[in-house]
Amino acid sequence: APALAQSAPDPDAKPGGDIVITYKDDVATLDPAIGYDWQNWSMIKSIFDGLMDYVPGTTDLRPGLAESYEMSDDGLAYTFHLRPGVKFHNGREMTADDVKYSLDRVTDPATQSPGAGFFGSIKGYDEAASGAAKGLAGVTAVDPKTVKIELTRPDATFLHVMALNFSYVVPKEAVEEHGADFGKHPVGTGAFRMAEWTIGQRLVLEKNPDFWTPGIPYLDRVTFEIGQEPVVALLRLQKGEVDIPGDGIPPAKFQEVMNDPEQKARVVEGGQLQTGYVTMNVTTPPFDKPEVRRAVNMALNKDRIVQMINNRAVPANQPLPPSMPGYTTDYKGYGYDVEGAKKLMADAGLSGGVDTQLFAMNTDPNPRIAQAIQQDLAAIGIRAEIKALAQANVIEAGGNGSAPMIWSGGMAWIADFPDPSNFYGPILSCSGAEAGGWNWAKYCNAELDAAAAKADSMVGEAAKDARLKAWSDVYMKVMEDAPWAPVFNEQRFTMKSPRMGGADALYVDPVSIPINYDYVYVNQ
Amino acid sequence: MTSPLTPAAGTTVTAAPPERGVLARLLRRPLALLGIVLIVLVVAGAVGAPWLTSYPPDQQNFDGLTLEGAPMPPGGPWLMGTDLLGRDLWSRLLYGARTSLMIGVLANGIAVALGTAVGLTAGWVRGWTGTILMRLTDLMMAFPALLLAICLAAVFRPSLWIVALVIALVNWVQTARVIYTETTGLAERDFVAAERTLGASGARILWHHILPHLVPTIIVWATLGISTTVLLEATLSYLGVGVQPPTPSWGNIIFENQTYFQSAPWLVFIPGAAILILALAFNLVGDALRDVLDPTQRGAR
Amino acid sequence: MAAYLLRRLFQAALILLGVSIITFGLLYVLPADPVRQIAGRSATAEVVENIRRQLGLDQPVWVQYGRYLWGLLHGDMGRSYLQRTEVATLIAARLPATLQLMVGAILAELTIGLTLGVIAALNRGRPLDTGLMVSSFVAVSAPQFVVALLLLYVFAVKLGWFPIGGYGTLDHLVLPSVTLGIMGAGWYSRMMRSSMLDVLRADYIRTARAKGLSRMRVILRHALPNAILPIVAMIGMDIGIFMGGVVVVESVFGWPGIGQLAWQAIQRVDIPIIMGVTITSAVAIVLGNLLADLIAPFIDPRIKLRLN
Amino acid sequence: MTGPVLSVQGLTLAAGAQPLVEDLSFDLFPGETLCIAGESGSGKSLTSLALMGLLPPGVKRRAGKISLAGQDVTALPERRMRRLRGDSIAMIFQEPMTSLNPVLTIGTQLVEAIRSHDPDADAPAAALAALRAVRLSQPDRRMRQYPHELSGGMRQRVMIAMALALRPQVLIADEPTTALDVTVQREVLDLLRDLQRETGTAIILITHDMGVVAEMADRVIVMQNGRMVEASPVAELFARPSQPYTQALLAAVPRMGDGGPPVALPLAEPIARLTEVSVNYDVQGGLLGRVTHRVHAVEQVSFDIAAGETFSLVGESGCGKSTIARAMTGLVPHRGRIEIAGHLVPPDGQSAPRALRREVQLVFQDPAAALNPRKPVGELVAEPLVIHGIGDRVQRRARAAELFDRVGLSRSQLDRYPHEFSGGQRQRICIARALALNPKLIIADESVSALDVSVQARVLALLAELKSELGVSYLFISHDMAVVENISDRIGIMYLGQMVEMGTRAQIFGNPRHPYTRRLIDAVPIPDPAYVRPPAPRMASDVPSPVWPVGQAPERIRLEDIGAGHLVAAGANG
Ligand SMILES: Nc1ncnc2c1ncn2[C@@H]1O[C@H](COP(=O)(O)OP(=O)(O)OP(=O)(O)O)[C@@H](O)[C@H]1O
Ligand SMILES: Nc1ncnc2c1ncn2[C@@H]1O[C@H](COP(=O)(O)OP(=O)(O)OP(=O)(O)O)[C@@H](O)[C@H]1O
Ligand SMILES: [Mg+2]
Ligand SMILES: [Mg+2]
Repeated sequence: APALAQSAPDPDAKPGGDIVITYKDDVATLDPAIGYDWQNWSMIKSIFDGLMDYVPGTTDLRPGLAESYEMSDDGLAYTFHLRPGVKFHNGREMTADDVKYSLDRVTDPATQSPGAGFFGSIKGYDEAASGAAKGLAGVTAVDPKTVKIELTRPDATFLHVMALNFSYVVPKEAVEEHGADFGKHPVGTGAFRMAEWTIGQRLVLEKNPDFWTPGIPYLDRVTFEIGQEPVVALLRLQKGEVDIPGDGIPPAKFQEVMNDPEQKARVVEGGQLQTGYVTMNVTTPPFDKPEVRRAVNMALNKDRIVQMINNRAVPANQPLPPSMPGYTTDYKGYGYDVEGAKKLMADAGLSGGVDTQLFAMNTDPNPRIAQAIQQDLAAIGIRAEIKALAQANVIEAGGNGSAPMIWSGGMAWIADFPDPSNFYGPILSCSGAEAGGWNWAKYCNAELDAAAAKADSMVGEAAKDARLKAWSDVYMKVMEDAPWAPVFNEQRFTMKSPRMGGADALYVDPVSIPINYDYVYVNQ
Repeated sequence: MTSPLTPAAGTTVTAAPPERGVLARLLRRPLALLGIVLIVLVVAGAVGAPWLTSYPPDQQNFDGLTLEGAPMPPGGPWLMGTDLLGRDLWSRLLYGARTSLMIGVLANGIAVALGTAVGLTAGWVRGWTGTILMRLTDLMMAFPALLLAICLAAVFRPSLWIVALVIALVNWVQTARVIYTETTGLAERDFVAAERTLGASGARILWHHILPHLVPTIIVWATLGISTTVLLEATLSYLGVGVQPPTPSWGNIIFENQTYFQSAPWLVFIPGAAILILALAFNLVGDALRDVLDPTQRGAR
Repeated sequence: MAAYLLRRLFQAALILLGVSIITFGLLYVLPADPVRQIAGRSATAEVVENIRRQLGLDQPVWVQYGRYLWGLLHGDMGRSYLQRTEVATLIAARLPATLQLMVGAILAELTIGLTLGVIAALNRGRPLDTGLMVSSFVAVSAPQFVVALLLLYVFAVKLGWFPIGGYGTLDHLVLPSVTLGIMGAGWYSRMMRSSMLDVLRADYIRTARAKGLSRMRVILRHALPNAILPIVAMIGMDIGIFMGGVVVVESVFGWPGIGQLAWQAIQRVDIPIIMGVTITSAVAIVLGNLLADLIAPFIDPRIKLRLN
Repeated sequence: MTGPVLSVQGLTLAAGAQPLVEDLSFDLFPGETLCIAGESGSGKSLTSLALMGLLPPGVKRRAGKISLAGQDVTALPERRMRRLRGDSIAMIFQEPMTSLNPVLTIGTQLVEAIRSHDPDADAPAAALAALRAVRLSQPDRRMRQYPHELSGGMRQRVMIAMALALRPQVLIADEPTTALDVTVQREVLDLLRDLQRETGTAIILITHDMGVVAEMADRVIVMQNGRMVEASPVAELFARPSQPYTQALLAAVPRMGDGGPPVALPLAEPIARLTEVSVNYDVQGGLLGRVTHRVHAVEQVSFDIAAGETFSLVGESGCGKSTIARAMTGLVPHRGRIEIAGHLVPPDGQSAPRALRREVQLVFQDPAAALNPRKPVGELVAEPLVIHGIGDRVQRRARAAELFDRVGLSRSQLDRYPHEFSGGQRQRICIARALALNPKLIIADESVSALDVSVQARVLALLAELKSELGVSYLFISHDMAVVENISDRIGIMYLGQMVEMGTRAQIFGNPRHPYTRRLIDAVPIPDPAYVRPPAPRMASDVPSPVWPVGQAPERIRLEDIGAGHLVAAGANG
């Protein structure tokens, strides 16, 4: 676990300076209710705050805008006490009404927030989501510094949800001023505020001098340069023009960097709450037979796949990644066993082989991984035709159930928050298996759904271990039914310029990708 | 004054002089010969791929990657190195020639044929048909080809044939425009009017008298299109709407590996050279063919 | 002249209408549901339907098209599904960069292409001629991405003559323009060579020489303008051809133009942006052709006759 | 007399091993006009280019010396030679239409010529003076105009102005009038003579028109196959040609009054009858390409051609002669009624029936353009048979061979391509092709204008022969009055799309009534050095335009019969 003292300032840190981070793609929107890609995710985290927060570089919850909170004994009500003197970038002090406004806004269908579903346990959510009611009945501003949130069921993940970007607090007047363009003119309470945004070129965040944690952030400015091809970004880093290549080290340059000790020293490696897996549509042949699904699990040579992507991942044997609480450490998984797999195929009556399709996203390295999987499957008689499509097309095919197999890479499940439940709901539960849902295996096991619901209702510190055990059991059951073949958990490699300072954990922060802007600093 | 008018005329109809075939005349030109040899080699490589390679093109060889997952440079068992999946590049190149020949020669050929047909018709028929055809061409010209290709390919689900068809549908426009302009010019020429006064049908005039004049232009566009279509196919593959992996094509080998141009240059430059050579070969033959088919050039060299 | 312009603009409007219909139709049948993308993975079916209704995507296709067209006429290209920004804003922000790049590329391809073409023509049959023509062929056949990276690597990284990507100064413009223009340069050098050879045979060149003009003057003042004539018509077509290359070049050089925007939108199937970029580029192509037609009379006085 | 300003000794030019001009020697004295005559391909142009130092690539000077004002120019480097060009020795080329740079104004082209030799001169003023000197109307405006805005005659004047602007000692004029109308030719020749009188420039005039020679030359050189065959003062040459070739050349010259006895007008049914035929070309403009103007190329023309008759249409360039030919062959839409051999030519300019196509054949003005360069001529000649489905392959080839014999070509040439023939031979191929279907009417559109005299004579004789043997009728289109006088039975004179006079040869030439007819006849150069042309006003008129806005039309000219079928424009009968 990352050893970082609870918000104690880094004694080596020097305030001041600015850094340059490059990205290939445009920054979509900085509206916390809407932004949902790994690129704007961390920027929003620096511009806005939520009631809850994580200890930098870790997955440990800590209070954010709420100084403290209390949970009722039945786990159905939370009372948050807001930190005094917190100001929005526009100078106005943040109050409980802002919290209520923000939560109402994110669940209002007019906002079209992709994160609205996370708030499903709050009282009044269904009415608000359907448009029948304005605002969440369960959220009340008790007084300017106190917010009370009532739930319809106990929800062990609720505090994580309160640390999720979608719950971040926005000032009503700024939202109303810019309307749908609020995402281009963000105003929050965060460590940085927006200084300049030239579309397609540059986005500059500057230090918020009034930030509620004294001394933070260290940097005066963070400049994001947009539209930079990853290979080019790395060349610029090598020339000293860039501090962090936001898209990571491109595979084509990975070897070169890792073979040079000087450069390698500047690469920080860390885990990720991510699993890459192959889904098998359990409603269509041949994957309606559990034997076939298990055979697939045994046929994959995960070591070779990992080798092929320059060992930038570790083989996986279950849905949860190792750094996720609830990971089953002693589980061995299916193991690479071609003969065993063939036997299973024969048991399923498919010794003559079978034809199917494997969908994958079309950006490197996903087509390559799909081809490696294809070859492994061919060895046991499964002839998979590859369909390498744009992300949206794969998601569509997965949602409407027309894809027998999907390699999840590029769209893979990166956890929204570090909790085992996050890997179940949309992607393995019955509700996700509906048309258009994200459960591409169309796997629906009512018993497991019940078990999952029960696990999530175990709230409070005391129930923590029991809950994790319950989740572990759920995932073990999943592996028995084998709707997925987990392949690997990607590792993160962040490269930085020589002048970048701060603990390594900040460069592989599990919730801020690529780095935690608030706590890093420069040495020159 | 009639005497000087009838100089001794030949008494018998002499047989046509032994008109050497087009091919024979082509073969006499060193550059054209080089082009033909190159084309024959590529075709032979494509056809004979199974016998010329030691590994299947899709086989991901265990020893084809280093332990760090890097591809092998040319040398040893790998004539031209391996790719990022440890597959034999030589084998993929030869099998890829099949795809690329089909795209560059067939699809592009269809495009040029279509463009010629449209341009010829529009240039000859004029009136409503001509106007509609030319406005359609303008429309297509104003329409980004890549987008059309992507949409068509996405709708029809990618396969080699679909890609070939899409490329043909996208690439006819410029040819049509150029052929149209030339046809309208030719239609004004006296020898066409002369044909009309003889009562020749439109089809006859087009086929026998206008088309032969368009041959140089057609050859230029057909040869130029080879590399551009091969690369367009690659772009489509890259966007996931081209020929699907693991089927190799020269274009998609380049596109898959383009960022590796420094660390594994053979993956980019060898297929790049292959495209260049194919295009160059067709260009050489095309240039020569243009001269050989043009009687006014005969004996000029 | 004004009437001619009006007529051309009317034709251009028709073409744009056609482009918008085709694009709309094509995108409509794409197998990707935008609402799913907007709604995100935690959305319930109800939320999805809500959004679909809000966007009007539950309406019949012609109603959707009608609304779109109505918006277009008011300068409204809709809002990006994923970026949640006005498409018009996104395009407007990026258009100047692409226009700069195109102008740069046209200049590059013309200067390189025409110069080499003239040199080849004047050295007809010599090794220099052959060498130039082979290189022009390489230029036409080389994959743009590779050319871009090579130029970048050699001239920016190794030699340090130009910045490694970026936008703003003239220095930044050089490598992207050359990359984009290099294919056209190959093309034009071939065209220019043959056009120049034709012109050099013309009677008026002989007249010019008979007047005792210097070789330079004969070539630059008499041969060149005439040899360029058939090429001018091609420049209008270039803009269309560039649209493909712009995507690649902009992404390698980090050039903030609409090519990048289009590429991102295509990969994410962000339909409003794809529509917007398509229409914008169609406008550019149509205007480019119009411009070429309008410029032609200034280069070739004979064309005026046809206009009036 | 002072020494020669230009002296050529033993000039030999060759392309590779093949000699093109051999051992040519002559002197040119100040103020003199030397004519070089000879048939096409005899080396006239190459000689003049050699004098300018502008030989085309591939042609080399093998031997010989050229000295200009005592200076040996063959030894000069290109840079020095360039200074002489335009300044000391200037040249006017054969083709006025293509010899001026289309993208530069007349002014620019004149000024640069002057500046390149005299950078200090007030070039614009000098250019303007030069334009005045060649009597171009509105010289200030011409300076700003482009070549395409001028007529052929005007362009040739510009060329002359350019050549003479720097008052060179020697002016070479290579067939300066061949491409021009008779009336314009007249103007240009007059101009050259006047200028020479004023400036004293020595002129080398290259021509194959013996009429021009007789009128202009002091001395004449006759060339054949690259060699000089005769050189003598003009009067002597015409009076006593010593060489057989010269004699043949002079014999071939068509002269007015050579036409033989008048033919009695046949009473046969006319083979072709045109009644009030008009042809307009639309000029588009405005929004949506509406027609705003019309070219009234042919207005209400009526005439008949009797079977076995040769009817000639005469008039200057652009008066609508070719348009009538095109209307008659169904190539352009017309109004009025055209009837040929009992068939009505459909007025849409498209759908003429095959049967009609067999009856009338058109021989085009430019044989090079009328033959598809990519087909062997044998195939081209046999093509009418293919189109009309006559005979099989062998029969068609036999017929083609027979036609080749007929027009005096060798059967061995059947498989050659058009570019391998000379102009005269190509014209014969066109005639052979026209004969393939045994038509009743052949329309010959300026079929001999581009040919040199000897070839022209041969083609004309062929036409006459065919007429007597096969009984074909001709519509003969020409602007050369001498030729017309030689071969026609009846003649129509056209001006600006309308017929202004029509009658038998005797009526037209014996009693020309319309002033325009007289002008045409007077313009013909007389191949007799002794003939003294009566002084006539020098003209530099702009040709009126046949373009009218929609709704307006030229005033119609009515013809009245002044006896025996001699029709003259009403009111012009004077
Ligand atoms: N560039 C050239 N290369 C080789 N042969 C040439 C070239 N130019 C002309 N000739 C040949 O030289 C001969 C003389 O040509 P030239 O042009 O001097 O004839 P000409 O007497 O001016 O004829 P015309 O009356 O038709 O103009 C011709 O046989 C021609 O084919
Ligand atoms: N296709 C056309 N469109 C418009 N105007 C035309 C067209 N063809 C000919 N004209 C015009 O019609 C008039 C008559 O042309 P035509 O060719 O019949 O003249 P012509 O007497 O044969 O002249 P020439 O002696 O030069 O051959 C000219 O003013 C010409 O410019
Ligand atoms: Mg000549
Ligand atoms: Mg004519």
